[in-house]
Amino acid sequence: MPKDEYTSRDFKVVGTRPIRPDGIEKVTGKARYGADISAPGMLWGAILRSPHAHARIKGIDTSKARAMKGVKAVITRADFTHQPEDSGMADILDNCMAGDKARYDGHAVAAVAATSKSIARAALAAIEVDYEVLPHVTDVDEAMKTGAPVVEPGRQQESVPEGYCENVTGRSQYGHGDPESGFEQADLIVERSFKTAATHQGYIEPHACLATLDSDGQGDLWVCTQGHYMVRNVCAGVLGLDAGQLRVTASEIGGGFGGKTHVWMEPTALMLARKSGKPVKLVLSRDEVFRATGPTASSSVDVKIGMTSEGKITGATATYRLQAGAYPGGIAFLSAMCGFAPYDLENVRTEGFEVMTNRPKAAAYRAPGAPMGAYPVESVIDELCQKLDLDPLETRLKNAAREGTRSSYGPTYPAIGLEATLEAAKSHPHWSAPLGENQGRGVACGFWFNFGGDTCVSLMVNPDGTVSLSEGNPDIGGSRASMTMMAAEELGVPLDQVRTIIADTASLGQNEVTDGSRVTFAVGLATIKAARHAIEIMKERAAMTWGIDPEAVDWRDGAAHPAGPNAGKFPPMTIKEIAAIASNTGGPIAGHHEVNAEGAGVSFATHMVDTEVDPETGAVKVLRYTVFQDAGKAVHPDYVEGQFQGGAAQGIGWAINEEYIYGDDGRLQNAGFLDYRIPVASDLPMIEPVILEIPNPGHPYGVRGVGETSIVPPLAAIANSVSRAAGVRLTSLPMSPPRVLAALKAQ
Amino acid sequence: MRFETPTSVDQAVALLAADPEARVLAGGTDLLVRLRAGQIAPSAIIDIKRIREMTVISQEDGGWRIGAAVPSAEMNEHAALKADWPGVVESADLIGSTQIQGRATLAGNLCNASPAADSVPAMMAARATARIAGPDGTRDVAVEGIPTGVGKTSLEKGELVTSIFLPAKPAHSGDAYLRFIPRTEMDIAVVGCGISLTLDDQGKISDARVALGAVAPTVILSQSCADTLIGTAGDDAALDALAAAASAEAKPIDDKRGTIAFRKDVVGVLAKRAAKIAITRAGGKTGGET
Amino acid sequence: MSRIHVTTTINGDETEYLCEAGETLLDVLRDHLDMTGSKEGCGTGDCGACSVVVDGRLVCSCLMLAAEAEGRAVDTIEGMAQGNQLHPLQQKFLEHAALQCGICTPGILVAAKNLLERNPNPSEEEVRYWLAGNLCRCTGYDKIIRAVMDTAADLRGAA
Amino acid sequence: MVAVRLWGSLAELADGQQTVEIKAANLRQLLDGLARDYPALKPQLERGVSVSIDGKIYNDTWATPIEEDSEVVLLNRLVGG
Repeated sequence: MPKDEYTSRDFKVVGTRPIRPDGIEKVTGKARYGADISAPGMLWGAILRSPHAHARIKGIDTSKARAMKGVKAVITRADFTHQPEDSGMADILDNCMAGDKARYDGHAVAAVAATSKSIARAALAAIEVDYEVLPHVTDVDEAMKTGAPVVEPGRQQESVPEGYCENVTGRSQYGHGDPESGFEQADLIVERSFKTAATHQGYIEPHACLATLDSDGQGDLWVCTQGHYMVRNVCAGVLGLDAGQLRVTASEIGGGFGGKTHVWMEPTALMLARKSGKPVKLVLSRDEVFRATGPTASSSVDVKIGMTSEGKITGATATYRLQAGAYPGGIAFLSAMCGFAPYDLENVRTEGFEVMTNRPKAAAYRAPGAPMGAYPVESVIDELCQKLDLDPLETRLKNAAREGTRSSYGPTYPAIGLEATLEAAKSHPHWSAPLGENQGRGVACGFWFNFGGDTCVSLMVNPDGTVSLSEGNPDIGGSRASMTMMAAEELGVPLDQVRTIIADTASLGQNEVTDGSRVTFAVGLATIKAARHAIEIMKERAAMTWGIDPEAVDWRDGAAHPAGPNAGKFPPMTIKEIAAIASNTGGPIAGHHEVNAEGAGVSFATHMVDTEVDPETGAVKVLRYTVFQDAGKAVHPDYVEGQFQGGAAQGIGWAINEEYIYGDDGRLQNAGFLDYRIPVASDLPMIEPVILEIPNPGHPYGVRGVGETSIVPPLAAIANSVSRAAGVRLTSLPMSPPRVLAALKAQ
Repeated sequence: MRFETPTSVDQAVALLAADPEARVLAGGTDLLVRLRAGQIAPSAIIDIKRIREMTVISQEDGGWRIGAAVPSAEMNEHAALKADWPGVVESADLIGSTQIQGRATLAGNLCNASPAADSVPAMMAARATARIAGPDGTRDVAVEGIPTGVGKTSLEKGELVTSIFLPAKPAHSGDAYLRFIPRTEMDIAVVGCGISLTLDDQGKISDARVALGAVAPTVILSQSCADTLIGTAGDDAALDALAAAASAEAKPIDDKRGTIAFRKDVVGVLAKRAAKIAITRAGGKTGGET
Repeated sequence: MSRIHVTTTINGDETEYLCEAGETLLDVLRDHLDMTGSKEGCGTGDCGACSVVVDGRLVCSCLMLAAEAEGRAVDTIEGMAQGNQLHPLQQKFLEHAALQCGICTPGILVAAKNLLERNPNPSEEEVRYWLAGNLCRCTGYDKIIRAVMDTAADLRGAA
Repeated sequence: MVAVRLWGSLAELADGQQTVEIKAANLRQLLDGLARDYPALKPQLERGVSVSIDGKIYNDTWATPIEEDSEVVLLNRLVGG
């Protein structure tokens, strides 16, 4: 295939908008999600959680719970006798079930399995835990101070210079040139500090699983997750099982956004199943989801940017401090990499600090680190534009990264789509629409890497010529549709001749989790390659039938054709005809492809938003929103648009109302959808998606991941819009009404 | 826990009187949340929705009697009630989502005794009364007499609210309720304000009731706020005075939903805006408004 | 623990079950009757994923005790399609790609159907406020609102 | 020899050099060479890195070829959501 087939190819299926293949079961309530299946003899699991932010566990008395009728198993950390060697696995185990101390409000300390939900709940209430409450710290800046309560000593990496509090576990720096000399060339320098609150992914489906685990080490797990292979590997590692003995099946998944790329409670369910000898269903409550599954990090950031009066950025620095929660790790390095990534800068330096706090372990959330990377940078650029009386889109174009630009995180860019998004924004009617009183328009850019990773796909040609496609990544937002389309495109068969399923861990090789916007790119790539593999086999079978050389067979429109007049005169053999004689020509026909798909293309977006600020109450209303993003090639444009709209909506929530609120006691005060305020339908306008297609050379169809970039620009776009509407620069998220009103009054 | 379904008020009173740990279930939108969270563990749930008289809206003495089991959605669909007391009906219509409105009741909102209850300031402004049935018979109490603190009421053992009465709407009067929430729906009021007022023949305000929600442990019925309006035509100066009085009267706290400063500011803003709506509904004109 | 015997009508079928006093209608639908189309996203009436219609009124089944359903008529997502014939809303949701993960979809469909039965010609604002109690985290609501509006227009045209 | 650019805090562990020269024709040789010549980098290499080769990011594939004039940049191991 020519390398530029995505530009020359006349797509028949890709780029159309068919109804998704899993649609009917999802609109009729038949689709089975994490909590939707049961097993004969099943027990109900429940988890007891720490009410303290930081406490030594001196003892746990489970005798009363164990004595209760209907209680079949009670477990604590003592039941997890396998001690993982790998520190990452050990941390996951400790997070699933606290060891010597509870590290955050909501940390699991014990669990039960009982014959009914109500008995399980009553049993939890009968467990007595003897806590010694320890000093705690939940704020990232407080946690960095010397003398702050240390969450866990001895976890500092070699990258952290001496003198930092032990809560600071990691540090990274990126950039090039000399920002100080860059600042000297600037006509104006703006330096500001910003804060963003921790936000939760807010998927509507709480974590749920159904586990069995027998004394012979064989187990089955049905679970809602973004990666059932990851769940298998982690559960095996944590419990000391053989991965091959544990089969994990991914249920339908009710949203994840990164929050279901981690293991939070599945080992607990397996341990309850092992101890009780029964299947155990474990479903978290919404309260537990908020308290004990990871939100993203809160951040505290300092940014300094110098600009000439013509709008050229001469120097730029940023320091990111992100809270990682109760275990080492963190994503400040990603903020440090992504913040200035849209720009072509001579002098730039960023630094990221990973900081432990007494909060749940921070988890991935859609382009992790990138939104809080972009927000302070894009805010300061906007302020510079305001003060220098410059057009914010032209100024971004003037500094925009393009092919050949050395990025702020190091590598030189290949062909990228940032300028295209800015140009599209400039010429869109939204940009020139009039604004009313107390209204403002904000723009911001965003960047995300996109990933590939381990991927397996199997494509079976059935005896009747229909096709079964097995992939190993849960369908979180329409990916079955995309895979079915790519397989149909490649094979040249109608869409309804292909059915795609998500295989369990015993049916297909290792697959990386559904993350990093990798699925349409990497699984799509493997699907195309698996189809091509099957086509090669079918060409061989046709060649054998015709008695010619396989090289002399072409594949088009779902059939084998003689390649030319020299190949001989044979009527085409359709996939159906080839399949019908498969037993006679060598046996079943199946293509497959296994790959670590590296080299995914980076992605850029520009967002534009109008808001209105009520000057008397500080309330912010989003009036109009437009997303401009490069999709490489939109396989199913409806679902690409959906990713743009969904990311923007989550960004709007993050910008205006969502936040983890901790009390002085270190406890989470708003562990529910009532006071953790994600946008409701009446909060939002229509969100206009503008798809740009700058092909990714790393994919046969030019596909780029699209799932994550859309959450990167909204924080800043809205902050810029609100700041312009209010006439005062907002530097702290969320821009909730009390904050906006206070800023207005302080003017 | 038992589940009881009395079909008469007397049965309900008897059940309640016999079991101090029993709880009344009307719409259940607060009760079930607390039950599930383990905050309460009643010995019995007494569902009042099978008591016919508690499920109807009826006219009485020119006013409206609303059964304690009537969901707010039903009030919103009642054109005549809405025409008389739009502020009260709107306040009930603001409680939670469509789904919540299908269940939540005025009486439940009142007896839950939250200072942020949306319908309570509107009912207070409207001079609503609650009819209480108990072992000693029935009594009518002004709505402001029911909540005594956060989650606490003046109801005695064996008593329950059977209905809310909204009196006959005076001529040239209007009511309004506004609340502030961070989103457009689904939130608990950060601040609320209910106002009911009556105009005289000259278009001056002859009577006014102003109630402030979520700015004290119980809803404040503010005479000082009412005084800023009475005798005026609701001009800008009067409305500014009302806003200042409301802010002064508010004794809020800092919590996850708002700050003291924010609540004190915004209660004034809402009072002003609610007063304008009430004046317009009463047939008057407000300063600067057309 | 003594259980309560309840006789009710679900999607037109007379149904009997035994429940604990503290069990919600959602608990019974999901755990006892195997009707898992109604989802529990919060258990506190804040997400709408468990929306059902009881005697014509839209409610959260997580905020109603199962025992309260005695003698009532309950409609759930499982009763929305007539056999193989999807309800027009279900069809439009598919055509508009108004779902991504699909967990909120049953509740939103139940709520939207109840809206259109009351108001065949809702404005965009009315649809948005009616559905404010149904959280969706994937779509930003755009395609959902369009699907509901489009269904309403079609049904008006057909009427 | 291939010139490998290190991020700031890694450079501190490589005697302050922003760029180090490693003899390598593929990714595996590059990672092995870095660990051999700059042992202080080992903990980070073991935790995982991503490597940008001529603008494309690779995580694992040992056989990924590297040319003498390739642009090679070491990055923190990327994670997604």
